[in-house]
Amino acid sequence: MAVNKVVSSFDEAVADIPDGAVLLIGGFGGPGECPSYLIAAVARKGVRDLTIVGNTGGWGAKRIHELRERMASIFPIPPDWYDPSLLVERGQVRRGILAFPAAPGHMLTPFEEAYIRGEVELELVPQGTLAERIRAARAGIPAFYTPTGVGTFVAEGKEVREFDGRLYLLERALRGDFSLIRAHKADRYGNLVYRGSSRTFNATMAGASRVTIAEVDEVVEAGELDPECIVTPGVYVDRVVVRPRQPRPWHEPM
Amino acid sequence: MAVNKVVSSFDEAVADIPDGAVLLIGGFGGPGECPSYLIAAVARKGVRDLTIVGNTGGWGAKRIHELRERMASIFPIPPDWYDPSLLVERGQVRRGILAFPAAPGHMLTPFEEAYIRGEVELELVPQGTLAERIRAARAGIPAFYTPTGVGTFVAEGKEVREFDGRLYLLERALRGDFSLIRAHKADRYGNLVYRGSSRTFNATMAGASRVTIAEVDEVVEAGELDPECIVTPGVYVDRVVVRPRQPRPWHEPM
Amino acid sequence: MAGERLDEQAMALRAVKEFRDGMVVNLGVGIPTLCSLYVPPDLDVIFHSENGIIGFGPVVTDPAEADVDLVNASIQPVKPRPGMAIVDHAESFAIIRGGRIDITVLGAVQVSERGDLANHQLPGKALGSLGGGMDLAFNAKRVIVVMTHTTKDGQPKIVRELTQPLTAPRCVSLIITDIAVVEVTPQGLLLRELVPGWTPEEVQALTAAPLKVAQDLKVMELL
Amino acid sequence: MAGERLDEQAMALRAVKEFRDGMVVNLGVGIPTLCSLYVPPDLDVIFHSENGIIGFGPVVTDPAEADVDLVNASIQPVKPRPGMAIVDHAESFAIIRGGRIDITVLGAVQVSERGDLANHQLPGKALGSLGGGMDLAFNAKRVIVVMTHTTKDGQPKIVRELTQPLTAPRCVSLIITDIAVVEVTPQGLLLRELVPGWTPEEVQALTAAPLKVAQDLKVMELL
Repeated sequence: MAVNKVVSSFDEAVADIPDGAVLLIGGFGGPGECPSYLIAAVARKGVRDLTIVGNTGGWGAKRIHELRERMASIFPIPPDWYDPSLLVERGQVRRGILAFPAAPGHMLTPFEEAYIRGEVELELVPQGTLAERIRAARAGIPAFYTPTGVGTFVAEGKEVREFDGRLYLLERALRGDFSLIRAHKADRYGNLVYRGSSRTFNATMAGASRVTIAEVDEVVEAGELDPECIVTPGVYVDRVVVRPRQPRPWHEPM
Repeated sequence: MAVNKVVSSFDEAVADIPDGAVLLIGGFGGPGECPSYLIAAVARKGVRDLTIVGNTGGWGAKRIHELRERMASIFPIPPDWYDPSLLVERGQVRRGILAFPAAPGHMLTPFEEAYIRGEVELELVPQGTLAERIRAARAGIPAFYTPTGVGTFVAEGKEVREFDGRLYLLERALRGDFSLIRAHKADRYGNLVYRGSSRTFNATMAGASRVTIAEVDEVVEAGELDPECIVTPGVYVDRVVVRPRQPRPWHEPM
Repeated sequence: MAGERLDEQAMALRAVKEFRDGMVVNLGVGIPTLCSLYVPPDLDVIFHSENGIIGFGPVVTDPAEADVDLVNASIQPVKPRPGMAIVDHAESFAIIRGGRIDITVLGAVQVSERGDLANHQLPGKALGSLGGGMDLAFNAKRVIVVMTHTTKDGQPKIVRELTQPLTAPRCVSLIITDIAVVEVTPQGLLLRELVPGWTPEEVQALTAAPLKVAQDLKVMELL
Repeated sequence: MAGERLDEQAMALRAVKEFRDGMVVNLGVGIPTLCSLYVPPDLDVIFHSENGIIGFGPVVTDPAEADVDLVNASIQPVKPRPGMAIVDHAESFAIIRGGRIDITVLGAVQVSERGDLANHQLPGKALGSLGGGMDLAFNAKRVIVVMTHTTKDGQPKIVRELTQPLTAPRCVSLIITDIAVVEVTPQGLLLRELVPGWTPEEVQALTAAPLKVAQDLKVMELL
């Protein structure tokens, strides 16, 4: 029987995510890269005590709304941009493993506010180390050495080792229970292509969890994606779900 | 001034390879993947005491000729397939770091013959560990752990360490002085695309040496390669050189 | 007098019976590569080869279809297939090491009763070739060995302890030979299937480790 | 009375003067991102951004050209450029860690006289954001800091010892501020350029570490 990884709804796609799950959430922080509908489905499901892994913990509904208004004339921001802050604001997150939890400047993200209130824990990770730890999980590498962070707070509690006269830190693979990612096109085997800068952590996280779920703009026939240009081979992807043609705006993510 | 990494001849491309250099040589072992003209140029240059790193040490002129005759009707083998055995047969190689040095079956490759004569040393490496060690060099990772080889001869002299109940070996990055690789198309920035199964170790080795030299079928204008489909970004490539339109057959590689 | 021995094609056919829809399967050099020819058209198996081709079709039999830039890990030209993807060598082994291979079918020089595998060095040769076999044997979810039951001079290849260099310890789960199918279990070797014409005693006589006979011992079916 | 201070655009312009043909340059968040606007058309610089876009063009100023899927690491829309390539995040940092970045231009909270960098946590905030800055500071061939010479309340940002959390030790080689250009040398800080109207004494007064004055001290040129 033909393989078909496409599932029919976001709710179905996230149905087996339990309380306490470790979620690798794709994107970088911009409006075009987020697995928005998967995040909304996790919010809808109401699971708690989540660990979120990714670049940011999200900007927050208020800030996103503000950005959308302010940028409207120079950079149209899609109305269906939901980011991990949706989960933080609803109290579903217990821990973040993040590179960019704090907003630049003096406003606060929902993650910062929750941290100050003592509601979330943070492991602050250099972005390159975060990406490599996730890639290591995909690649079956349990641990590796990196120069980044030697002599700083990042090194606390970690093995430091010298190779060829330079010092390196031992870093562990970061495997998720579920990777929630966003891609442009998929086929029924789960092969994925991305679009421009939305590739980022989405492609890195594909295959780095027990289950990888891809939110895509479109599913095409097997064979339509050029084998030379497929970025994520389907072996890394477990489920594919298609975004709605008509965006659902932020005030009704449910 | 516009960046242009294209050099005009294979001899120029390899001009600064010295005796004793560590060469990462792309390809897997098939007739379509080898940086044949770069290898021929290194043979022509006559440098010695080379360390060659790659999947095979080559099949040998005799065996290749035999294959070409035997396969002619079912699998046309290009007349300009020169592989690392060209360097082995000329006594230019002192050491191999290889996954597949020995021919399957009872014939012998030139590398096996040289090994038996005591002329070359061998570090026999599992293919996945070889690929990952090369990738680590490109990625600035000095060492990593892998499960492959624990309890076998591959583990001799290596640190064994347990992570989450499984044993792993510490493996070191394998950085070359020069990567000699084959690609399909390039632009003046050194961006590369490959063709089918010729991607293999060629793309892995790009950027894993101090200098990366790519032998390509064609140079196209900057912008002609789809940014989404570029496999090796030009930042990893130092020199590009174009293969001749008319193949030069094996008996005159000079 | 024992039955006939299977030829290579028949052994490959038997191995294919282990494949299921959606499985990611890697075929080793030699007999295992033949498997790609015998997958039924309605079975959706994703073949992975070490050189980075994922989801390719069968080995090309018509020379007009051969492409020097689309070969499997045995360097045989293969057909493209809808849904095929290409990755580089590091990513190809990320897939292997990451545990994405459901079945690997490998040849072997010897297999021990614990499932230890020797397959990288031919007896009498100075050098071996690991290729991708060691990574596959250590990391695939299931390792199936396809080999002749005995060497050319009649020595058993299933043994108590390996006498040939170890490629990977305790990794083989099923051994398909030209006379039998043997499962490696925590309790030792279990004779599961016989090639028509062979008896358990005849198979045991060619096996240098004790075989238990499965309660539901079957005659091997290929179709 | 000291001269005027440079605005952000002028500081970015000065930083661009360090770029050479073929250099791979990464621009941090804030003032550094402005650099992409000031690269002369005949200078062939390859901009790398953490999110995996290599060889992009300047920040978009015409909203009609903005693409939500082509943004730099400051999440500003940028123009495509012939020769651009896209990689994923792990490969983007393989490029950084592998030592391929010729220059990174970063903002800073503080820089010490040894080139120690503090730039990931704003004073008074409970949390910092490392982003890609730590990887860049540890691994780029050359780290150039662009920042105001003093904090908003007039405190020096160039200091003997950091009082803010360390992002990377001994990494900064050049500091471009709104009043001067200071090089970090093994012998300490070297005042290389002055913004018109400023004297070495005035710059020293706003710097909490001793400055040597370069023998060829210059007035900063921006064009």
